Order: sequence, then structure tokens, then C-alpha cells
Amino acid sequence: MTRMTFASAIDHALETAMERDNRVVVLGEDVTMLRRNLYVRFGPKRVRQTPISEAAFLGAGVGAAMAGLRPVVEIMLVDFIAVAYDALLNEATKVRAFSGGKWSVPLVVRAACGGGYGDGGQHEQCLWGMLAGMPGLSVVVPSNPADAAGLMLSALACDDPVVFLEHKLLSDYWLDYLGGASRGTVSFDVPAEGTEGEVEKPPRPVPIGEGRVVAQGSDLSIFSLGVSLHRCLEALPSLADKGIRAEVIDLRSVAPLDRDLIVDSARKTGRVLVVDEDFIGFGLSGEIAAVMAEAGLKVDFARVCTEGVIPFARRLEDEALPNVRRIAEAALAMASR
Amino acid sequence: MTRMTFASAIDHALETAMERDNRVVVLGEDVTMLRRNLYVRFGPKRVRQTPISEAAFLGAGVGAAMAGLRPVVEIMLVDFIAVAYDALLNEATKVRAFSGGKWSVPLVVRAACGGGYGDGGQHEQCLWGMLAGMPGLSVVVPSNPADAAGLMLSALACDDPVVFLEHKLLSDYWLDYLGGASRGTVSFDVPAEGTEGEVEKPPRPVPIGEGRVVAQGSDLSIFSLGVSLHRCLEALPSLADKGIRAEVIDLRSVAPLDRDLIVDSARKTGRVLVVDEDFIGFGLSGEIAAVMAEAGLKVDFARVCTEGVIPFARRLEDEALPNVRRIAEAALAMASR
Amino acid sequence: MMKPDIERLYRQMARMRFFEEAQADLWDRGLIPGEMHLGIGEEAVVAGVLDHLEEGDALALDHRSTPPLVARGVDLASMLLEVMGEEEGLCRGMGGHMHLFSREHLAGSSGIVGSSAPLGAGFALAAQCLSPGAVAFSFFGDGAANQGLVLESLNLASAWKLPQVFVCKDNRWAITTRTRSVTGGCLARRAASFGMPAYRVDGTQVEKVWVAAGKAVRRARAGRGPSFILASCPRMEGHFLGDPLLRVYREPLKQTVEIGPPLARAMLSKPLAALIQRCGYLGNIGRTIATLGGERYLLAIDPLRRGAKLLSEEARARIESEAKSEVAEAVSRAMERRGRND
Amino acid sequence: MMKPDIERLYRQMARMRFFEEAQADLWDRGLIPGEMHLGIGEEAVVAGVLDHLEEGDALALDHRSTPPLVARGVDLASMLLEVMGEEEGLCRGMGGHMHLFSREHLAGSSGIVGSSAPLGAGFALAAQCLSPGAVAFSFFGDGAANQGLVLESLNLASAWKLPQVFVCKDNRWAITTRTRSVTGGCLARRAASFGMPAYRVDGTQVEKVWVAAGKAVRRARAGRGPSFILASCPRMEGHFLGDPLLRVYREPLKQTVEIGPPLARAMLSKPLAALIQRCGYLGNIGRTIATLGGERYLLAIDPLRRGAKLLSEEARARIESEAKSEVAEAVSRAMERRGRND
Ligand SMILES: Cc1ncc(C[n+]2csc(CCOP(=O)(O)OP(=O)(O)O)c2C)c(N)n1
Ligand SMILES: Cc1ncc(C[n+]2csc(CCOP(=O)(O)OP(=O)(O)O)c2C)c(N)n1
Ligand SMILES: [Mg+2]
Ligand SMILES: [Mg+2]
Repeated sequence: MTRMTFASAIDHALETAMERDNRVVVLGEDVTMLRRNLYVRFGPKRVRQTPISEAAFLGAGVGAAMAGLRPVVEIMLVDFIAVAYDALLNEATKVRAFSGGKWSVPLVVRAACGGGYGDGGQHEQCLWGMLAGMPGLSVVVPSNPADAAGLMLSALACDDPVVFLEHKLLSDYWLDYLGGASRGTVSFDVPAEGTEGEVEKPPRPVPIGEGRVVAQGSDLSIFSLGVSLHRCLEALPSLADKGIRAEVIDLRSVAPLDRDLIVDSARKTGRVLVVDEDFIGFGLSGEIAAVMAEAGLKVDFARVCTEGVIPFARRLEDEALPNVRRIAEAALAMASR
Repeated sequence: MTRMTFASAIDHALETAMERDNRVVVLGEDVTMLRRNLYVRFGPKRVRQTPISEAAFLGAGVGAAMAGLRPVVEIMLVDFIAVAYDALLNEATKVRAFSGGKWSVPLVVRAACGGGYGDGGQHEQCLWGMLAGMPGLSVVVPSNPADAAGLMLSALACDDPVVFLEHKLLSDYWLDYLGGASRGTVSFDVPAEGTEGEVEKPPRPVPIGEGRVVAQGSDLSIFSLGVSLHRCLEALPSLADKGIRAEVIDLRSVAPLDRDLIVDSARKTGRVLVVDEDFIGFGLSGEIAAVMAEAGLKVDFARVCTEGVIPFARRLEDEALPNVRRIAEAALAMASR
Repeated sequence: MMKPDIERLYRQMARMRFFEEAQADLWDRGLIPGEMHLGIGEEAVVAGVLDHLEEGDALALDHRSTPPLVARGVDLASMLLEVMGEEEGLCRGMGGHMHLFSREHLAGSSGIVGSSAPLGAGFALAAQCLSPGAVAFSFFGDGAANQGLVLESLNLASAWKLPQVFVCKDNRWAITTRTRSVTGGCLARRAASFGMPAYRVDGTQVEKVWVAAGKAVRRARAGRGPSFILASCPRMEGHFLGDPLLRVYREPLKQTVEIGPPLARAMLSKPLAALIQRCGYLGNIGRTIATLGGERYLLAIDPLRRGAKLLSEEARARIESEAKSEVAEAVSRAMERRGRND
Repeated sequence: MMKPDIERLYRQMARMRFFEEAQADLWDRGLIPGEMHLGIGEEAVVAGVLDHLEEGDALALDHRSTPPLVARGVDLASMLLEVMGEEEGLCRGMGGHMHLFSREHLAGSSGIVGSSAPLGAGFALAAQCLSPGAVAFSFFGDGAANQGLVLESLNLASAWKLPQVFVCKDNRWAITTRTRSVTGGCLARRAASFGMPAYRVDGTQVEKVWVAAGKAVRRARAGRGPSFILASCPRMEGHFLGDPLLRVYREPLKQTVEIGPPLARAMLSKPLAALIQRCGYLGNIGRTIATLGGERYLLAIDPLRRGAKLLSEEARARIESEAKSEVAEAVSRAMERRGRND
């Protein structure tokens, strides 16, 4: 076990995988600099700079994966996936079915996501719900270094496409680049538990589709992921003060969802709060409601999500993204019903 | 009132609007032929052929709408929106917020959707759930000529972007073009009620966000739209035989959802079946579950949707898309619980 | 200079043609659902290019994917079973004619216009990393050349010196749109501007295609990067089977009864102010149909007829009869299997 | 031939420069959150082009949108308030510096690289329909010229003869990537291949930009279609404020302490086989940083200095002092408003 930052845990997982398997390559804009440690070690053939042509190079990632490579294609910020959407929606996730199960696309799409540092509505989205809506696509969102490394290893081992999302508040270098953290005159509400932690060497794979109970409780289940998970944990003491013992679950994977874990916890507590930094409608929080309803569970339900375009102004942004106050209020309202 | 086909009702609405307001223009691939009646009447400046460059011309539609036109941009089949996704996700739906509410994008995106004629997994998707996941976007899916004309008029009158989806099984010319209906040796399960009907002249606008009760019932609520709605109606007699009186609601708009109508009906019947031709996960059916759960309703819930990549083979396709048998079985299972 | 083996090329062309005709027949009989885009008219382009293909090379195809797969040697009956939606089909009935995949042949296709370009770039990237000397071919149409997927891929391939050959089958149409009317500049010059050799060839002359493709393939195998081939060819069967435009041209009376009245209503709707202009617009539609039909029937140069002239009559007849029976055998094999399923 | 009004051009350049410096200062003080991309170095391009702008023309901008908006006459304080996230800002604090919109000026922007091209095409389409003679300007960078959005738009504008002027600000970099290393061919020839005039100009010489832009704008106003201007310019402040690459160049020691150890670990990790190659890769990184820093500090030609040479010392000083006080006044107005909100 070694202490690592969130970013270096991912680097470490990639390094481990690239060392073991020379079919693993990394493509993306500026990867020579962003992944300079990998570049220095593995060179320009395996860590390859792209033009700003996401549609072409993500599409090429699909072809390369079909033809034997295990590409990690970086889309810088997940917001930019919009210009390359076809490669996921109509190509990567369709090949297994179209080929009658004979061909698959072992592709990892890596992108940074999430807000909280004042970059505005085109750079701070999560979009994991929308992505999870494509049948055949796995979507993972780690909340700490060990999960980040473990999920990256599992993504690399998966024979089907996986989107790996890295929250910018957890990755120091993104905050430095995009938030201008180096100037020292700004500060961000960075969850310490998420940004640094113990990681095994080599990392232990975390299975895709498995959530984790982070805090046990019996009054209420809170399902969350990414940075929001830490906001939930921060809200626990104030809930405990009011005698409410909440169970907090880190979903870790959006697709596939850990249905059993969700249903078990919801059945136990009878109250479900989804805290999701992604947009509120037609996404993860809705799917969780459906999973429970399909399981025949009749529980109280509420959600704290992002409701519209993410505002640029820090004050507005803080209110728009799930924050501790909104979480605590929603949990309280629910528990006292 | 005049009898019209689904397709000519839309044409008629467009013609009415283009006559009233010369800012309304139609852009898209092959529109000179596809909309030849409009072309002959309004000419090439207002019915304008595009290159196969959806990203550019949908993006241009956004700019044109901002600068005073009321463009109807055609994306042929909604599946192809994937190559132009950015124009919706990061541009059209963001401008109102980004401009502090001072600027809006009165854009109509028109596309054909849906399956049932053997065109395979890249040409038969619905995708309305995914689209509805973008805050600020309205998505409408008419199931009959009067609604088609009325929703098109409302879309054209809306100051914000609206996606108008036209199911191919309801539009004769699409079935002719894509299904090869003219050869006479194939047949499709076309819902007669949807393809032809009475339309007012000029059409009466149908408000976006308003569903409609199509059949009254008290045992079970079925929420559906598009072609699936007709499949639900076809399933009613067999349910009635078993003494089950289902209420069938045509949602008509996916976004915004008619929450009141959904909640009222669900409260009344206590059982909800969502029949949705779109993919099952992270979309419309999930959102409906959440809407009810948020309203504090504890109802039985089931869904009949499309579960994965739509198969090409007609037999497999028939099973993959919601069909009468699956609907009846699900309703029966639920009602006898 | 090397010379093409005309017999071999002609055999491929004949195989593709007869296969497409068999598909057309099945489609007419309602055994193939949905759209069916044939590659009739493109045979010389496909044969001339793929004659250079070697084991290990990859194919990225568009919505007219059957001819290249026939040339590539994919089992014919399995393709027929696939487009009829049978379990024994190449893709177990899940793909259909726009989504044919054959892993063993490293061949994939897509119905999204332009997406064969990035797919081919990916195949080429894998070749560059894993099997230097192998080449990826991307086939697409003139209309696709305005799609960002293609344009970005031209740059990507050039920047990465990918072993990729872009083959643009220029039939001058994208469904009902004359490509010229929505395209700025010349496509060959456009491709060249991304930094790669671009060849314009008459795609009805298989031997000319063969020569250009040979240069492109040698360059790719040598690791010197991509090339672009712009090959003009006729569109003999319309955009897809049952193409409504061709129908109007073929059965003008019958179709006018259907299409005419709404058009007349549109012409004469109030206010009538712009009647003369409207006549002009109607004329445009008529002209488009006439051009399209005319190209189909009057001007189209059949690449097979051209190819046949390069052969002795005896050779032509022998090759055709062999190809015909190969296809016939595949059809009966497929129909038999299909029958067993019913 | 017409001559530019150098004083007017220089005034605009000075206004932009001082405004950007003011933004840099606010950013350093932590008053502007997130990224901040300045247009320092691009002033001559923007001034030379927008001098031809008339009322009713439209602007489609990228992530370096403040200089064109300054030149366009948008209220400076309202922009500062916006980038500080205040309710009184141009966009009520909802947009921020990458998403500045001014409806009255028909000006929009986007942080998605390349999307100013279709946005401008849409503005131009509306102009063509509703106000012939009006022109739309699209600004973007050399990196964006590889984005499908831009490439498709070049074709669209050409095919539709849109009154659009594409302005590519070629600073040779896209974040840390040398554009040349991921770009095939020459960008001007690329644009020309879509069927439009393409001008290459030295974008540090405002008068040259002015001449080329004049031709492009006259062509657009006359309804003869789009043009492309490729204007080279320096990137004086790195990609964004706090650019880590520039930091390494500026404070090599401090940064090496941070970045060095992981790099050394990567160099020396087992197996050590490829050590010499790894040295080479490390060298590449060093070279990139050195090139970038060198361009910034040694080779950069400041367009303002160049512009100043065309003026008398008196005029320069007067213009600068006016511009400076205009910006200073805007800053204090903005800070005062902001103070009231706290
Ligand atoms: C992205 C996308 N847009 C539109 C279509 C609909 N479409 C199918 S084929 C076609 C025309 C293609 O023209 P071209 O590339 O010249 O090929 P051709 O059919 O002439 O062989 C179009 C527009 C599609 N399949 N994908
Ligand atoms: C579609 C998309 N991909 C990537 C990015 C991230 N990004 C922001 S600016 C930039 C570089 C742009 O380079 P260039 O167009 O040359 O403009 P410059 O910054 O040099 O002015 C990149 C890659 C983005 N914003 N949008
Ligand atoms: Mg064509
Ligand atoms: Mg640049």
C-alpha cells in the first residue's frame, strides 16, 4: 500500500497495464504533456498526440480496438464527447450486436468531468446518465484513488467499451490547469478523502458494476458517486445530530448499476435520497427510481441533482451543484416525514 | 376538418406557418424532394438543400435562429443526431442561460425515428430519452395527424429549441423510402389510427408538455407515445376480456413531461406500466418512475421498452420493440398481483 | 510497369454484379426487409482497389458494403442469409446489409455516412502498431466527403502517416442531391490539401483504378502514409432499391397520379403571386428527376461492359458463367437453409 | 487603394491589450474563477478584421472572445463584471469568459473548439435571408482548423455562398501541442480547396490584416461568398493564465522539484531496457517547453510594438493613455459595483 493522489493512482494503473500488455495505447490531445510520465516511459507510439478531431480519433479508437489494440482514448473534458458522440452511440456500442456477438470493442474512453471551480456550463458537466443510456456501454465514476486505479484496471481488462470519468475536483492537475489553482488566490471545496489515499501496488481491480457501502445506517439510504459522495459524507454529522442514521452508498458504476445493493439498502431503510451531480432529468436518478419500483419497493424518494445549465458565477454554481446544505435539508425533510 | 395522412398533416402545419411568417425556413438533406410541396411553393431560399454535414448545418441552425430566422432543421433519422450532438447539447440548449436570459434559440429539429420495418440498429432508434436529458430542450413525439400538425405549430411558435420526432411507421413516405413498401411484397404493422385522421385547417396548436388520456380506466395506467401508444390500444381488448380496465395516456411530449397528468392517473389506478420504444435504461421510463416517487406515490411499476441494440432480422426486431403480446403480458402480470 | 490481371479483375466484377442482382431479386420478393443499397456501377472501383489487398489488410465500408465483401471472399451464402435476417447469417441476423462485419476478414461497415473513414483510420493505426505493412481501405461516397468524420480523418491519417487508402466512389449523387450543388471545390484537391497524394480516375475503367490503387497501396505498405482515390462511377440502380426518383422516371404516368395533385395544389395555393417562380421550382424538381434518370439510362457507362472489352469473348463468357453459378449456388444454399428455418 | 486609419486601429489594439491586462490582474487576484484565455498577441488580427465591421454584422467567437468584444464596443465594465461572476455582468454571471453573448451586438461565443464556424454560418445565413449585405465573422485558432465543425462549415459556407469571413488566428499552438505536428498540409490551401479565397497574412502587422480582411468583407457584402484569412500571431501568455508549461519555463527550478521526481521515476522504472529512448522522449518534452517559452520570450513579435512604429510617438502616447484610462475607469466601475454586492 502506498499513498497516492487520485491522478497518480490512475497513472499507476495505466503504467501497470501498459507494462503488462503492449497493446494498451493512449491517444488524445496533449497527452504527451498530460501523461508525461507514461510518455517518457513508453514513447510516442504508445502515448500519441492527436489533432483536435475527437470524432475522428474516438472513431479511430473503435477501429483500433477491433483490430487488436486496447486503446485509452482521452476526451479531455466529457463535455466534448458531444462532437464525437457517434463513435459511442452508433459504432462502439453496436459492434458486438451487429457482428452477431463475434466481435467486440475493448475501448476505454477517459474524460474529466464535473464542476466546482468556476469554468462554466460547457466544461463542468457530468453527462454520465446520458452516456449510460447507450445499451452496451459501461460508465464508471470513482470517488477515491484506490477505486480510480482499480476501476481503470477493470476498464482496461473489459472487452467492451467503458467510459472512465475522473472528477476534476479530485484530480490536482486539472484543478491546476482549469481552475488556476496555482495562483493561490482561489480555493476550492476539494474533498480530502477523495484526492489522496492508500493504493495497492499493483492496484487491486475494482469490478465494474459493484457499488460500496461507505457508511452504514438504517433510517435512510443515500446513493451517490464522485464528488457528491463526499458531500453526502460531510452531511452525515449534521444528520446524526438530529438522530438520523443514513446509509451512504458509493455507486462507483453508473452502468451497469449495482441493482442488488440498491434494492437491499432501500428495502432496509425505506427511504432513498439520490445525490447526483449530473442533470436531474432522464438520467441516473430516474433510473434508480425505476430499479426500485421494478423490484416492487415502495419507498420515500427524493433527489438532489443539478437542475439546469451550470452557472459560471461561483455563488450560483455552488447552489446549482449538490452541496452539503441541500443534501442535509433533503435528508432531513425525508426522515421527518 | 379534413382527412389527412400523418405526413401531410405536418406538411400542412409547416405550410401554414411558412405562409404566415417568412422567417420560417427548412434546411436539410434532400429537402427539395422530401418537402417538394413546400419547395415548389416557397422556393430554394426557404427550403434549402444541405451537404451531408449535420454538425455544421444544425450548428448553423442555432446561429440562424439567434439572428432572427425560425429554422426547421431536418436530421433525416434521429440516429444521425449523433454526428451533430454538440449543436444541441452545448450550443442550442445553453444560449438562453449563457446570455443571462437575454437571447434564445427558436429552433425546430425535425427527425424521423423508430423501427418496425427492418432497417437495423443504426436507423431505428428513438433516442428521445437521451435528448430529453438536456436541460432546456423540448422533445415531442406525436402519435396521430392532428397532434403532429398541432405540435409542429407549437414547436414553430416556441422561442426555445424543440425536437420534433416523426415515427417512420406513421409516415407513409418514410416507409416507402426506407422500408421499400412500394414493392408490395412486404408488409408492416402500421397502426391505421396513427397514419390518417381528421385535422383542422389551419391546424389547432397542441401545447408542448400536455399529454392526453386516450382511454379511461381504473385498474392500471399505461403511459406511452408514438407507435407504442397504438400497440397499447391494441392490447386493450384482450385486457378487457380479463376484466382489466386500463387507462391509456399518450404523453405526446417527453420533455417537458406532463407531470400532473401522470401523477393523477397513477394515483387513481395505483399501477403504472410504461410502454416506451426507446431504450429501457436512463431515459423516459426511469424519469416517469422518479416523477411518481417524488410525488410520494407508491404504485406498482413495470416497463416494456427496447432493451438493447435493435436487431435487423424482422422476427428478432418484433420481439425487441414493444409489441402487443409483451404489453398485454406485463399489464396482466401487474393487474393480477 | 506492372500490369493488372484482367481476368481476375473481371471475375471479381462479375461476382459482385451477379451477387447484387441476386440481392435485388430477393429484395423484390420481399425476402430482404428495409433499405437495400446496391453497389451496381461501382464494381470496377472495388475490384481495381481490392486486387491489391493482402491477407491482414482491413476493410472499412459504408452502406454499399456487399460488393467489397464479395471481392474479399466472404462466404456468399452467409451474406445472403444475413440480409434475409437468418440466424445462420454472417452476423446472426443482427446486422443486416448496412452493418456487415467479418472479424476474420477484418472488415466492418456502418450506415452512418462517413464513419468508414475513422473506422479505417483505427484499423490503420492498429496495423501501424501491430503489423507494419498491412493496409486499411476506407470506402465512401462523394456525399460523405462533406461529412466532418471524413474530413477529420483525412487530416488524422496524414498527420499520423497511417497506412490507409481512402476510396471515394463518386457517383455524383447523394440520394436525391447532386453532390456538386452542395460541395465547394474539387474533392481530389480537397484531399490533397490535407497532405496526401490524391488520384482522380475514371472508375468505370478497372485497369485505371488498379494502377492508381497500386500506387496508393505501395505507399501505405512502405509506411509513407495515406492516399486518396477519387473514382467516378455511375449510379445505375438509384440510391436504394425502389428509389422513388427512379420510379417517377420509369413509370411517369403512374407516379404522377400520386405525386402530381399535391404538387399542383402547392403550385396553385393562394396567394398566387409568385406563380412564375413556382413554375421554375417545379421545373427544378422535374430536371433533377430527368437528370438522374437520364444518367441511369442513357449516359451510364457500365463498368462491366467496359471491362468485357478487354477480354476475349471466350474468357468473358467463361468467367461470367463461373461467377453466375457461384452466385446461384450461394442463393440456393441460402434459400435451402432459410427454408429449413421456416 | 484604400488605406487603413492607423490611429483607429491602434486605439483598438491598445484597448484590447489593456483590457486583457486588467483581466489578467483580476485573475491573479482570484477574482476571476476557472480558466482565463487571453488574446494577448492577437490584437492586430482582431483590429484589422473588425475595422471593416458595420452595424448589423455578426460575431462568432471562440474561447478568446474578449478582444473582439472590446473592439466591437461592448461595455467594458459589464464584461469585467461578467467574468467576475456578478449579477450585473453582461450575461448576469451565467456565461463567464468562454460564453459571452451580446444580443444587441449579434455576438456569441463558445468554449467548444471549432463551434464558432457553424455559429457564424448560421449568422451569415440569417444575414443572407434577412439583411443582405451584412457579414458574419468567425474567429478560431489553428488547432480548431482540424475540427470537423470548422471543416464542414467551410464547405457549407462555400456551397451556400454565405457572407462569412473565417479568421484563423494561427499562433502555432493548441494548448501544449504544436499544431504542425498534428496537421496535414497547409491551412490556407486547405481552406482554398473548399472553393474560397484564402489569404495568408502576418497577423502582427495590422495594416496587412486590414487589407486582406477588406477584400474578404467586400466579397461577402457583395454576395459572392466566404473567404478565409490565416493570420499568424504570437501566443504571448501561454494557453491560459497560469499555463503550466510557461511556468516550467519561467521558474524552472521550482517546477522541476514538483514535476521532476515522477518523471525520473518513469525514466528509471524497470525494466530499464529502453533507457536511451526514454532519454529521447524526455528530451522531447524539454524541447517542447523550451520552444514554447522561447517563442513567448525571445521570438514573439508584439503586434502593438509593430503598430506603434506606424504612428508618431505623440499619437501613440495619446491613444494609449486614452485607452488606459478607459479600461481603468471600467475596472473601477466594475469593482465598485462588485463591492456593493458583497
Ligand atoms: C450521418 C448520416 N447522415 C445522413 C444519412 C442518410 N444517408 C444515407 S446514404 C446518404 C447519401 C450518401 O451519399 P454518398 O456518400 O455519395 O453515397 P452513395 O449513396 O451515393 O453511394 C445519406 C444522406 C446517414 N446514413 N448518415
Ligand atoms: C471540442 C473541444 N475539444 C477540446 C477542447 C479543449 N481545448 C480548449 S482550447 C484548445 C486548443 C485550441 O487551440 P487553437 O484552436 O489553436 O486556439 P488557441 O487556444 O491556440 O487560441 C483545446 C484543445 C475544447 N474546448 N473543445
Ligand atoms: Mg454518391
Ligand atoms: Mg492556436
